[in-house]
Amino acid sequence: MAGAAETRLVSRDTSRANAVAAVAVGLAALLFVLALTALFEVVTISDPIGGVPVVALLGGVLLLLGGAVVVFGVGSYLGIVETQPSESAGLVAAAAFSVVWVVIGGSVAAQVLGLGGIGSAVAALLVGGAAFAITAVPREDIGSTVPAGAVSLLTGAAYLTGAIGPAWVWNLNFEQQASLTAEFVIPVGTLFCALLTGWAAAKAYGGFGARGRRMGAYLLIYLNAGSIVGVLFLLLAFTTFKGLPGLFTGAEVGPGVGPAVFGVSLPVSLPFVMNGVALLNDFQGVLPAIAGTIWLVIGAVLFAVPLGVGAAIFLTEYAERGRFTQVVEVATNGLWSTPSIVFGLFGFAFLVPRFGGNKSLISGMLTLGFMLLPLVLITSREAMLAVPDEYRDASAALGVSKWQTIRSVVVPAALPGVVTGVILGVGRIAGETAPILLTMTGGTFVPGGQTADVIGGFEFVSSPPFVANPELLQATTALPFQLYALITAGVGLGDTVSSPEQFQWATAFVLLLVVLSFYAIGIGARYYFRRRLNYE
Amino acid sequence: MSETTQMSSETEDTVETTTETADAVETTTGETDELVREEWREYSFAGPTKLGVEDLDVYYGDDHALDGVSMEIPEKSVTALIGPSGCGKSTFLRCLNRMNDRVSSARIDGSVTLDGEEIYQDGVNLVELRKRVGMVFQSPNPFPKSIRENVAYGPEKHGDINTGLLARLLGRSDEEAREELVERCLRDAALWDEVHDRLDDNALGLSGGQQQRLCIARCLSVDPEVILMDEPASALDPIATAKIEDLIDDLSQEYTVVIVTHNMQQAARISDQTAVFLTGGELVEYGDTDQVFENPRSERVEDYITGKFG
Amino acid sequence: MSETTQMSSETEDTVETTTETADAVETTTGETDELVREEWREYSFAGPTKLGVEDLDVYYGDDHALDGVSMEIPEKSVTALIGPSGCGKSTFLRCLNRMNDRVSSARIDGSVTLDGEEIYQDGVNLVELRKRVGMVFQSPNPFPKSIRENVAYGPEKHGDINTGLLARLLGRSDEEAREELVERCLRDAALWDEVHDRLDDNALGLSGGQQQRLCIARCLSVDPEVILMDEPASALDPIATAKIEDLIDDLSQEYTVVIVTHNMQQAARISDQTAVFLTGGELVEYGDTDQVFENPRSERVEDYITGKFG
Amino acid sequence: MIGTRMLAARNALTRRWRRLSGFVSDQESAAVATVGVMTVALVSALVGFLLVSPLTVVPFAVFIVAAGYGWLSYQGLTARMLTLSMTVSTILILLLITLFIFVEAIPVFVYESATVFGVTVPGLRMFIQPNWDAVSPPIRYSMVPMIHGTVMVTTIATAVAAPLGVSAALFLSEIAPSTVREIVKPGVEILAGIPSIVYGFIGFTILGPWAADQFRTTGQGSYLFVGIIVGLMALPTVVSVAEDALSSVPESMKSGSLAMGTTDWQTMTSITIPAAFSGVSAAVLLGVGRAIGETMAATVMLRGVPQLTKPLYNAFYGQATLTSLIANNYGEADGLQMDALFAAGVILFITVLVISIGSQYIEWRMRRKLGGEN
Amino acid sequence: SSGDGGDSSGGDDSGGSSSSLLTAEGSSTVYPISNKGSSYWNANAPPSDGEYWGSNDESTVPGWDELDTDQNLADYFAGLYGFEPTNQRSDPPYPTTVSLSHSGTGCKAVRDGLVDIGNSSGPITAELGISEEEASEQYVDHVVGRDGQPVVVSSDIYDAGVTQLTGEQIRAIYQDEITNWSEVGGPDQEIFVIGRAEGSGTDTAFRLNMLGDAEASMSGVDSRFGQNQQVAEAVSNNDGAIAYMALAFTSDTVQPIAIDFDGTVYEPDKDAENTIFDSAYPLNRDLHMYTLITEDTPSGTDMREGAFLNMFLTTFGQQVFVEQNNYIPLPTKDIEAESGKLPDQA
Ligand SMILES: Nc1ncnc2c1ncn2[C@@H]1O[C@H](COP(=O)(O)OP(=O)(O)OP(=O)(O)O)[C@@H](O)[C@H]1O
Ligand SMILES: Nc1ncnc2c1ncn2[C@@H]1O[C@H](COP(=O)(O)OP(=O)(O)OP(=O)(O)O)[C@@H](O)[C@H]1O
Ligand SMILES: [Mg+2]
Ligand SMILES: [Mg+2]
Ligand SMILES: O=P([O-])([O-])[O-]
Repeated sequence: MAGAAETRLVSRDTSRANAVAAVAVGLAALLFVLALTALFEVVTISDPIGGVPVVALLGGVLLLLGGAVVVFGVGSYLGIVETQPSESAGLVAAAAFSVVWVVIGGSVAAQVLGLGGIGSAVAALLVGGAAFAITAVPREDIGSTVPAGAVSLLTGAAYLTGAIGPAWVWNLNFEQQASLTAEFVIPVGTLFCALLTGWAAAKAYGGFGARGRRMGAYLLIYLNAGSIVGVLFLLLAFTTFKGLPGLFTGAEVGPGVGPAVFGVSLPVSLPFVMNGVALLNDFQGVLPAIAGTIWLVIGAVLFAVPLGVGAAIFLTEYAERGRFTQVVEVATNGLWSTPSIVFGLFGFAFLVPRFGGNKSLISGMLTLGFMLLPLVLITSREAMLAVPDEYRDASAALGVSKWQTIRSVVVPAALPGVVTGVILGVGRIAGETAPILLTMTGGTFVPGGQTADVIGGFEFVSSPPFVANPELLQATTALPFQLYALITAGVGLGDTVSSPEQFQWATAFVLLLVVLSFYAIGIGARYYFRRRLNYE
Repeated sequence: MSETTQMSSETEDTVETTTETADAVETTTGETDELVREEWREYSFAGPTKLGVEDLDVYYGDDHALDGVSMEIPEKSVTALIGPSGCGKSTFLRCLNRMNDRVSSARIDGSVTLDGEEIYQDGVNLVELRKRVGMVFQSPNPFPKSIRENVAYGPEKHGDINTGLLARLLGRSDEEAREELVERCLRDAALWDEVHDRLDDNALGLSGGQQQRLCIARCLSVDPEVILMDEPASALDPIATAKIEDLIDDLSQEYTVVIVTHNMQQAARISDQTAVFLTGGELVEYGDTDQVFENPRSERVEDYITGKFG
Repeated sequence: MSETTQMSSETEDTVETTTETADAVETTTGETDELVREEWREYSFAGPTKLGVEDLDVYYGDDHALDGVSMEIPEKSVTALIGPSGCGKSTFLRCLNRMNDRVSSARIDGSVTLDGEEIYQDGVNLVELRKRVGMVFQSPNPFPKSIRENVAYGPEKHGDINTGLLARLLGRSDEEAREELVERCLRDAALWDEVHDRLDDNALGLSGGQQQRLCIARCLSVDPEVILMDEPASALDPIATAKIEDLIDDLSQEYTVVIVTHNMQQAARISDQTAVFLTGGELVEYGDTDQVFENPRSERVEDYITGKFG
Repeated sequence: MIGTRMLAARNALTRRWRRLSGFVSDQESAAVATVGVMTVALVSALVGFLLVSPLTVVPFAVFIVAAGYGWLSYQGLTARMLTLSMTVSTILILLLITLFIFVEAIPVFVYESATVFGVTVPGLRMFIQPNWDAVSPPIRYSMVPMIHGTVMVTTIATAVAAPLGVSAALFLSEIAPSTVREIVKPGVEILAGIPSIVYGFIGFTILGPWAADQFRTTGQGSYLFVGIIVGLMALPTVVSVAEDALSSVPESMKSGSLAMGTTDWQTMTSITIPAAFSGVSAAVLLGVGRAIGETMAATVMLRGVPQLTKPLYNAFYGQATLTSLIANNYGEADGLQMDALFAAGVILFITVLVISIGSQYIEWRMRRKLGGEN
Repeated sequence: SSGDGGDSSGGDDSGGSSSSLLTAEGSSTVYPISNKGSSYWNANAPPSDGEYWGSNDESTVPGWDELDTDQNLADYFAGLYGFEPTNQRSDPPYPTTVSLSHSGTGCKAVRDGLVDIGNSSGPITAELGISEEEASEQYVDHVVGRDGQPVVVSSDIYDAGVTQLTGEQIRAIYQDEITNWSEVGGPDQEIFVIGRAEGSGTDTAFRLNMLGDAEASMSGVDSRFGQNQQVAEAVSNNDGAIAYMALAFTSDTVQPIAIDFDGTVYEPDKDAENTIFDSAYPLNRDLHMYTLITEDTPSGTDMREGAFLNMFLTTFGQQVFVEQNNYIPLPTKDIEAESGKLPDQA
């Protein structure tokens, strides 16, 4: 055992060395953020911060960090710092470092030394092998700090000496030309070094060994989770920020300013969601698209939910578990992962000819219904399987028939699961573009007067099929398609839209809002049901 | 009912299969036990037989869970089934109202009669059977509905009581009948005083003991003749247990009660006769409770009762 | 360690809170019990104390699962914890190696010392603690790996033995040391003879009793000082149970064993001292096993032991 | 051997039949009649719909009426019949989808036949020669560029989604304190909800030009960034399925390890992840499936010219994927070209189906293994 | 003419006075014209509306003297073909809608009877691959304006001095023979060659007029986009880009260049001697709105279509819908010929 020192049950004092490691972790985090801002051009790498060029600043910090990490590792090796390192940093670390160094070695050989293909390959392998050995053979304190610190030192030196400066470009000499530029390489290199040294420093902070590894791993995992949430937040915030001005163009609040609903004028007017696109409008909007999306969802739900829930009932309650249910299970799971564009193709080939030969709202509804169906089936089935058999037994033991049991016990108990599943599924289909592109969408910028009115559209006719609804048989638009149309064809908004860009972002924002509110309702419903069912 | 037909083919060829398998298992048992077994088979009681079991074998797949069990259960008495875990007590109990039909892997051979009528034969109306032979489960399993709905569930589904929206619209609602029924059953289950002011609360909000008594009330609501109870008190605290035990005592005035318990003291306290099952699904001893506990005929039963294993 | 800091604030103000709560609960208990309690508190034994528990309270949310428990556990002996279901035996046991830290809803007040050192304080190295205080669970939980890997798991993770690919590449593999360790632990757990020719088989393929002994061997491999066992035989058949009981007897030569069991006969057979918990998480009686079973000071304990409830 | 098997099959069949007839004879004859009418009406309605008959509505109305009558009179039986027909419909839809896209793709398979060793293999040329040209003769519908594009995008997306997704799943199921989990988990789900066209919009208007500038490429549109975005979209799938797998590892195994004095990280790497390995790989597979099927982001961001990038690993250029080909060309495509789009659909469908079945198989094996069976 | 698209409910659309929705679909080049027309139509502005219809002191509608009516806009034009006026703003005698895709789709849609009017910026013969005779037997070709199809470059290239190319150079660029701007006197930079979707009229016309054959190969294209708008966006967002498109989509960041065809330099300037706005410009093309000849409408154009199409053939229509979109209005004699294809006015 490497950590020969007897481990004490309680160790309360934090040493100064520990503090150094903690500071290194903090520094790495700072560097990480700085690199991100540079990557997204919030700060420009050639501009100075407080008189120091950003590249030099990054280089300096990298040197500092790399140095700190190496010094800590060596200190631990020499016994100056008290740690419990393992015998070796391990295979995974060794493999990872050798990959890193193969890339570095190869790039330097090709770029700086100008060796040819074979020469750089040999150099890369040599450097990689050395990194592997340095990581794997010595004790963990050396193995996990030196290779990481060296990367950081090397990169820092390259930035500081100007070997990689703001004007640096590496033409990759591909047939379709592409280059790596300093704008990209410097922030990304920094980011990478920050990760490596941060990891090494975290390990050092944990005193290497099992605890050190845990520290290092946790740092990366927390960072990853944080980044995912960060990306989400960024996406939402960005879309919101860009979308709000367009959404509120021409908005008014006051008694009677809004359009009349059932004879009563609304006290708010939000032209973007209350108007279509028409010449005489003061402000253009996407009302027909919103209505189209709503009708699509309603249609898909009306089609898929009864079918899916019914099939789920049959499969869980009536069918014997066996080959048949297994096949259906496999089939529905397969259907659920089928790409949406394939559903679109199917709708195009199967449904469109059956509803008058042109794209229509009902084809879109059914296509999305087909997409929703497997999800409804899967979630309903799961919810029903989750209903405890005790309920069924209890009911059966009272001499209640099977269907009565299903109706009065199983379905009510499964309802929360079904509802949640359906809402989440609806959120997904409401944002789908590909299937409706092929089956339903027509006009790009539709006037408010042509908003689909399915209920008002029903009429009876004398010839088969006796009932008709031209609204259902007409092409219409929907939010995701509207956004697609804006990307591919921003024309046609008329002269009354002062900023097409605002209009685009507002459409994206409204689409996001509609879809995410389905998700929010779904997640909320699940939360509510879970609390209600867990009788406190 | 699909379940009925499912049974038909297997019922006939019972007799042959059973004897074979029984022999095979018997080898592990001592000589004395063999004799003992003959002896208790002659256990006789005054009064009529409610349930008769003849050569009952149950298999789960290849697993032999009950091995040629025969016994007769007298009317209006408490019969306790005891034995180590996994010895087939629950399986036996669930055969008495054909709840084991619901386990698709279970195969049942042998005969069970209720008031002399075979329940394992074609054309048995399971709904009717289970109304007559009610069941209370090991862990309380009220429906996630209100207390009132739980108690009235059975009668409503059987159409004895009608309080649906339609019935109310048509003015045929039996609200009053329902209220009476709910009160009577809850009183019988010794729960009325505790819950009468919150009948509309969700039953899952009751304590474990209350839930179990609610399940008993629910079982009483369809007016059964036999009540099967599978370790009804195992999940309960001592006070709730005591209440349930008192209740069982009361119930035996009117109902035939068969109860599985893992608590020998409990069996000794509440039952009139006791059946001891041992691992392998054998019924090893059956007789008056006092006799079984104080003077068991089988050595293995004695070992079990004195805690040498189990 | 994040877990450590979580506890810190609660550790100090233990003394005040406990007394209050204890009083509140005490009212339900009779006068005699109160006196009895004082008496067993003075239970004393020869030899040094291994584990000391002072005023331990555990709450799950609002649920008070352990109520001011204090006891001292002597070194190299078997201490049995008995009591009805849900009385907090497992909770108590899991406090002794801080496995309860994993239950996020659990809140722990009070003090536990191992060889006189407080384990609920800042800076406790949980890894070290759990190495010294090993645990065997109610249902056998071998890892889905080979038997050999199961036994060698702890030492390998602690770096005492190195047999990874890298170690082998670098010629630093401790194959032999591992083989020795595996054999010794399996022998100690009385499993060697049964499995020595199939050490590379998956441990999940063993029978329940073998799995449980494997878990004991696994626990021995890190050379603990204390072994906590939570109903280690409850899932086993009589023969496997007997083997485990013998094993526990052997282990007490070298280790301090604390065992939870629901089987009173078992407790009587194998333990040196017995602690009886009753519902509500109280420790009601603690003393020499013989004394507790034959002559309990508390009436409630007597009721419990004679099976009036539980 | 075959004989006994056939005999067994026949026995099974007769048993079924006897059960069915037993079941039927147990019912009142009026009930049976109602169900019969429902069945016939439903089947005729279906046939009518398939044949594009305007009279479809008549049998459908009969079905509705019969079902209504049955519901009122024989609820249990009718419910059973209805749920059965719903199950059958679901299966039928899957069959129809398969059938239709396959049938539509046949002509192009015939057109693109190639002969190897004297054997004519339909559709082979679509996979062995790399040129797609739907306008200039010789007209060639090669799938090679699109398959290349799909592989590029999927590879990059997987490289993004798999490690990040598994690590996030680990975080959610093993590490995060419950309050953090309550925030991060819905967050990941919401990420799944962002419509792909929104990603595409941001990708096309902001990311595309930015990347073209950074990498000095000739114009915008690269597999690299489509891959990253698609990876982001596949991430939630990976996270939620992997999290399920990780948390289905029994707590007793984890406690067992912790009680030996290992750190929780050691427990994760040595116990939890190996035990959940199949589930985690199924999660990654499902993520791959999502990535393959992703359409709009690719359509909007890619260049839309079906050709191979040069060199093949040049991810700074993005030409077309199977999905974007369909979305870009369905409008003006006609005749054979349309059929070629269906052929792309067939390839997508089969690939994803195989992946889905594969992941289900893996998951099934894992459940069995954790259940103690070997 | 009209198929049953848009109103397959079985509504009576054979009579000219049906008020069902008039549908058009197709070319993104023609789209600005027809969509602007459609939005004016649907707005049905009253004569008092000096901005969109009618004449008043502040603004004068182009060609108002010819019209001089006190009816709403759509009421007036529909009235010419016998439709009842509604006298309601935003409520025309029958509504119209225009879908945006490209010419190939528009031609197919009108062929299959899915829409009333198929917009196309290329000849239907090339789009559907049919002969002239077939085309004239089945379709009526209404030309509503002209496009001097420009070739555009991104502003960095334009600013670097590439403001003129020869036809041969452009062909070479599109056929992958020239790949760097330095070869045509620009900076040393790869050319980002942008094309329109195959099947679009712009693409067909470009192959036809620039490359000499509707099926000519275009191996040099780096990126293809579905619509003109997307092309414009791509050109303004990327450096070193070249593209062909329609006049309506040029702007400061999407600069048309002069093209030298055999010594004649066509300038992107209306006032130049040789201009791309002239019909002599080789890339000049007609913008079509096709209608289908059916049994019900042997003339090919029913009253609804006639009334709508007629609007574009007035001075008002040519100026507002064609010229204001930067397209080239038809000369008077062409207008007369086109008007002759419409049904008689009531
Ligand atoms: N549904 C089932 N499928 C397969 N085997 C079963 C099933 N139910 C019970 N068994 C097996 O049958 C045997 C008897 O089980 P049973 O539940 O009747 O025992 P028990 O005496 O009630 O035990 P306990 O006291 O634990 O409830 C056991 O070996 C059990 O594993
Ligand atoms: N994780 C938990 N969350 C909430 N409550 C818990 C938890 N674990 C135990 N409890 C509660 O704490 C009390 C004591 O439980 P514990 O498991 O310690 O009892 P026990 O004596 O071991 O019972 P058994 O004999 O059934 O194992 C019980 O009321 C139980 O419901
Ligand atoms: Mg049982
Ligand atoms: Mg316990
Ligand atoms: O006019 P197009 O959109 O077909 O080029």
